[in-house]
Amino acid sequence: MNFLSIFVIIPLLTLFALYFARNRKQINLIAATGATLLLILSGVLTYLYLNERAMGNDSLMLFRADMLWYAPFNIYYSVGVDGVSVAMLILTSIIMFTGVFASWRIDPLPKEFFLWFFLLSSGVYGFFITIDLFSMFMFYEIALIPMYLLIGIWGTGRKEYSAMKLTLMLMGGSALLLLSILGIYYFSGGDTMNLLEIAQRHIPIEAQRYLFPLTFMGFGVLGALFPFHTWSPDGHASAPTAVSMLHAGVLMKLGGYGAFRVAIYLMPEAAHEQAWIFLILTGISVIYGAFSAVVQTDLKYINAYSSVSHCGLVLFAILMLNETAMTGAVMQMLSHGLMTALFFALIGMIYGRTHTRLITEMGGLMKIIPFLGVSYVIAGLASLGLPGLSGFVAEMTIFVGAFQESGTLQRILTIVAVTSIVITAVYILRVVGKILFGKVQNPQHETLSDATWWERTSVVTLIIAIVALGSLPLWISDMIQNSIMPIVGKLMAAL
Amino acid sequence: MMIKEIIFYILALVITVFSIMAVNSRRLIRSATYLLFVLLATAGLYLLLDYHYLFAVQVAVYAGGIMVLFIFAILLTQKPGKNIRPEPLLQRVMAILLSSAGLIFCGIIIYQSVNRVYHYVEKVEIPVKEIGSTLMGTGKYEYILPFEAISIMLLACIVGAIMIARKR
Amino acid sequence: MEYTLYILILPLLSFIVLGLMDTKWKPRVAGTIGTAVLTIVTALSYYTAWEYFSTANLNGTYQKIIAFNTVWVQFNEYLHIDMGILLDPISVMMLVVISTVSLMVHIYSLAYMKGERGFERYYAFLSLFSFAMLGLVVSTNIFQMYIFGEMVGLSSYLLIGFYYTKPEAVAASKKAFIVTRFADLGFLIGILILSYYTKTFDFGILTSCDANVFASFSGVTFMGASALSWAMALIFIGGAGKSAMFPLHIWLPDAMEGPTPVSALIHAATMVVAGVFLVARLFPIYITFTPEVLHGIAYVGAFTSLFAAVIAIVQTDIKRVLAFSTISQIGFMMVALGVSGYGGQAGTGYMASMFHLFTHAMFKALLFLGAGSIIHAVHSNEMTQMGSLKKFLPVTRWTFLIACLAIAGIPPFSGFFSKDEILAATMHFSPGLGVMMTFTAGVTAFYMFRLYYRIFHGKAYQTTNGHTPHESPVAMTLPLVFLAVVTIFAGFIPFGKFVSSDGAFYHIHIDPTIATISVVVALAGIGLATWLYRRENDVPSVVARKFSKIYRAAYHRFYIDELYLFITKKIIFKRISTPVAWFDRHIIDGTMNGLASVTQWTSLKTKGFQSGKVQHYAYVILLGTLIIAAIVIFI
Amino acid sequence: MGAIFDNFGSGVIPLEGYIFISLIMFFTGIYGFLSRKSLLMILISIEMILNSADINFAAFNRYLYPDQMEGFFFALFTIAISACETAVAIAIVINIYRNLNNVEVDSLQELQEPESTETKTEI
Repeated sequence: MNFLSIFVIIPLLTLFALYFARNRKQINLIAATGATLLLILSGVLTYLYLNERAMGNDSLMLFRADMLWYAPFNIYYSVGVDGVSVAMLILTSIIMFTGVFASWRIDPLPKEFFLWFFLLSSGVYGFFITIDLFSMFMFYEIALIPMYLLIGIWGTGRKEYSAMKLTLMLMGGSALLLLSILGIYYFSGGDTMNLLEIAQRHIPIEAQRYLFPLTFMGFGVLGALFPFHTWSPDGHASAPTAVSMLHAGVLMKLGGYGAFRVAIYLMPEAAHEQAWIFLILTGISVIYGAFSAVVQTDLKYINAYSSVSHCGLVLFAILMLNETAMTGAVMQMLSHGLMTALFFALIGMIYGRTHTRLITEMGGLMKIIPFLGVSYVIAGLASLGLPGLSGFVAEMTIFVGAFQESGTLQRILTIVAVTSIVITAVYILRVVGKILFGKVQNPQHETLSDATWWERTSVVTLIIAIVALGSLPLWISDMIQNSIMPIVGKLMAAL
Repeated sequence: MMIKEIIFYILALVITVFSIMAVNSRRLIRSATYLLFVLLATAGLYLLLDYHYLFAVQVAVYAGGIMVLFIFAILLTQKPGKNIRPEPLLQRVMAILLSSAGLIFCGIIIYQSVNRVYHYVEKVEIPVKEIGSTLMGTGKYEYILPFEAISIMLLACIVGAIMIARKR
Repeated sequence: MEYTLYILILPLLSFIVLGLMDTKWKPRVAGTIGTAVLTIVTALSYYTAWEYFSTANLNGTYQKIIAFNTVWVQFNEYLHIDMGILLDPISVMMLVVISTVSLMVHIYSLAYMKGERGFERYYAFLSLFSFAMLGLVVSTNIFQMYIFGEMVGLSSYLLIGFYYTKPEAVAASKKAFIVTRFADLGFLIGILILSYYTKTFDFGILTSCDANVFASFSGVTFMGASALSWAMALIFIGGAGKSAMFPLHIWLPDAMEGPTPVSALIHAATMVVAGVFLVARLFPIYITFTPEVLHGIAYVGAFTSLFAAVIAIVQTDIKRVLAFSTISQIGFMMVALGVSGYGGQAGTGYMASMFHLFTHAMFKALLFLGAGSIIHAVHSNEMTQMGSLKKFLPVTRWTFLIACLAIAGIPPFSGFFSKDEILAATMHFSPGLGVMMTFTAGVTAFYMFRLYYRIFHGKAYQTTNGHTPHESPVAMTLPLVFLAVVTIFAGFIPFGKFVSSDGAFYHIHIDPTIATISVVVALAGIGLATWLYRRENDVPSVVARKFSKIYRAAYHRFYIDELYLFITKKIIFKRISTPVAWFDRHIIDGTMNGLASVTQWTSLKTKGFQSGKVQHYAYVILLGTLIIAAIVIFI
Repeated sequence: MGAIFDNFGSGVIPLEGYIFISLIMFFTGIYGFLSRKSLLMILISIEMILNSADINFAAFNRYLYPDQMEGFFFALFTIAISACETAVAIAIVINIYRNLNNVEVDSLQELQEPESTETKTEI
């Protein structure tokens, strides 16, 4: 039991404490405390991590600890972090924190909402800190199931349908995963579930050939890989604000992280062999999501499709199998997580005021709710990759990295992916122009009030994170890059 | 010994004919009557096998008790002289197909397989005393436990029947 | 020269502070802060220029000075984006141009934007723009240039869309951003190709034209052209987008929806020359390795120049006339770069281009600010609602006239000198192109004086509801006068001493033949305009009717906008996006829903087995038993 | 079955005779069980099935293990149990009749899922 486990314990403690809360004030207080503690903890972790690295500790994973859990299958609860997981933990903490503030006035059943919310987050944290395949899978499931209730109960629109669809598709993905995890366990000798141990061994290439697509697709479903992305528009459109934030911001990253940590790391030969198939799919995702977003009229749909496009870029970069592109992928996960959370938070806030998400029914909001308007523009600019905001660094790292691969397919797909920056600009500016600028469409909107303090807290935190990542990217990209090197080394060795 | 054989065949014929009639009759009260014949013929078979006690039980319990229950139930639930509506043809045909298939199947197996040499031990009537002591005994091949179980079951059955059938 | 860092930091700080404070401060405070910061920046720029040109001279050649450099993000061991400050003659010159014009615009806006809603925001955006533009010109590497180019695009977007409640302004800002973004796509791909082969973004290494750096390009071809040509052509597309070269010029006339001082700053003097600057920055590569691309640039520039000039003749919105004039003049600069050689006298074009950039920035800013002053007085952009304004706006009129003479190329105004050099270089390169450019210069003179006469002369001004136009306040006329003075005297600057293609001294000398021809052509243009527009008469409308087809086509800007509209609305929206979205909802999602429906259908069908009928169950049990028994026994 | 013909007229009743009779009775009972709707008819069929089992028990005991009494007692207990079963069953039938006014097996639908309402939820 080392201090990484606190990441899982704090949400559970919060959950327990919430049980005794009696009114909304107490509930909010407890939830905010829990989220703040997590945020502080992730800061401490980052400091300790960088400190440890600075002291020259260059083992693959830091802060390792193992605890036997189920001996017959060699299942351990083993934890450890590298730069990538630290980055993901920071992201999760920020989004948890802002998510709590964004759902300050959640209705109905606030207590139950936060219970599920924190349960979900413990799953996410668990997934990022553990390095045991089975524990990973278990935490993955813990992160998925609460989503069903969160969307089904607190959602809007066709919420039951969306919740069911989302859960079923993601469950389908995790069925593939379970299969592949068992396959990996069996073919790697059948005596360990530990990622690091398995990485030392060699899974026969024949097994890799079918385990790799299973794993990649399993995680790809969560990472909105074309054509398994259709849960995303419906799910995000129906989910309540904080859930959309957490889902698009963090849960979709589980896909990318898993694909990178399990699929690529453990099965490098197959990755080399089959990358082209998935490259084509992700290339399609990138451009296809962007084009689909252009004609949507529902704010959340626009954002959901843009997530398809951006998350497609994450998987795309991972599959380029080189250090720069992979660093870019992780940066893109961070960046997309932050900006999409900001987007969903703002959409939720705007929806809470205007009671519509259709861009055709809004207009001129910038004059009425300037704070939200400006924040929306910032989010949009981050999304279309403006320098100084997070999206730019991530995308450029990906493009430069991808361009280092000299295969014809990679070249073509890179150029195709690069064009997405123009299409992104088209749909972002279309939305911004429609809803924020121009004349006020609905006279009832004239009297809307601007953001409250909790909304401001949430939005400002995200904006600060976006700007920080975008203007001072070096330290975090270094941290990530150093952790990716061993994986890329293994990939190169597999060639 | 021909007489025994003749009786057996007569009983067999009675059982065959009346069981078929029992399940086919349009009137329940007739079915019950045919069933009575079948049960009595069965009792006759026990007599042929020299199980006199079993014969007595069969006649008393089945032909006596159960049949009375049946007749009461029929009288309570059926309007006298009214035929039951015939069941759908398909259902009957399917039932005939399945039961004749089963009959043929089992018949073939028996025809082919039962060839073991057996003895017919005549006149070995089991004394009632022995039956009683075996039923009450606790040793090997003795049956106190099932006996008690049956007795409790009978009790439960009486209570249950009263509970179910009584008016609310 | 570390203090140059403050040239960048100060506007950025100003932007952040003003942006965060927004309406919490009084407008006057915000305006004062913005202007004060810019004054400091201008002073620093001038000091930098003075120090640079007086100290960096080594054996008659200007050295490149890296005043500051830091790694911003590291891609791999050799590719990294740096943030730094590179001082060389052109960047220093640009510092001066940008800070001067920007300061003028800051001062001018104090009066022009007075009382506007969002005054603070306006100054914040101006600061952001100044930061971005200054950062662009001092870039030490091509990626930094791209980054600041994007930010320039952003601030242009924000400033064009400043009146965000006006739908036209919103549409124009969107168009500007997307068109330049599209161009930047080319730029980015160009950068990717270039950096892949050269393994560097750094200008110092790239423009040294070391053959080793470009060695890995050898033999790499794509569709008949070498990879390097492709890269350089794509990079030029980025520049063309910013500099509104045909066919990416469409955003610029629409950008006039922004406040007029913004047009002066961004769409006349600074941002639009970013493309020229980019080509000039990479000039050594173009001239050494890909002269064919450079020649292409020349032809694109020449065509754009003539094309825009023709359109400018028939526009009635005064700002649009100026916008097309800007496009045309940038075309001149591009031509000059395109026809230039490297080093010494062959490098005339390069020097002329930079010179023209400099003078054009001044007189075009002057024209725009003058137009702003006119609009301020008349409250209209349409020249049909103007006329005989000379008595109302004396200062504006005289400064405007000076600028018109300058752009027409009449000595001794600055435009004459720079344009003359361009024509000389072009003539030297290809007489055909030279004649074309000379003709364009004549057209320029014509439409500028058409503009001038229709505003200040011609029909009497119709006063509407008792409103008489009056001269603008001092804060507006002061920049006009300042710029007019610069315009008058800038031509005498020995520009070749400061800027030349290889950094060495270069002596400007005026070719009398070409000078005479160009002046005669310009005078002819002016004369024609005087004949047509000095007094109100019906000759122009007769001419217009005679050439009605061409007139209408030119008035509609040769339907390029319609073509774009067709591509975006009909092709992208209708033919690509809508089907893609439909495909997603119905085919992809339909498949997923179909899977679910099949599952449900199957279960609905199999549910019938669980009929709840005891005889059914008995039947199935018996049948099953029989079958299993049969299998066990017979098989 | 050959034994029946072999021993015909010999005065010895072969085992198969009993088995065949019970077999016929059994499948007649099955037929009745499957084809009739009336609960009472079903009960009658069940009685026949049980009865046929009894015959087998007795016959096997007598023919194969005449020294023992397992079959005998089993038949005895079966009779008792069938008596119980009949009593309870008839009580239920009468109760059903009171509630539904008939004793047809198909009318017992209280616990059955309604067939007509296909609640097709969209997924």
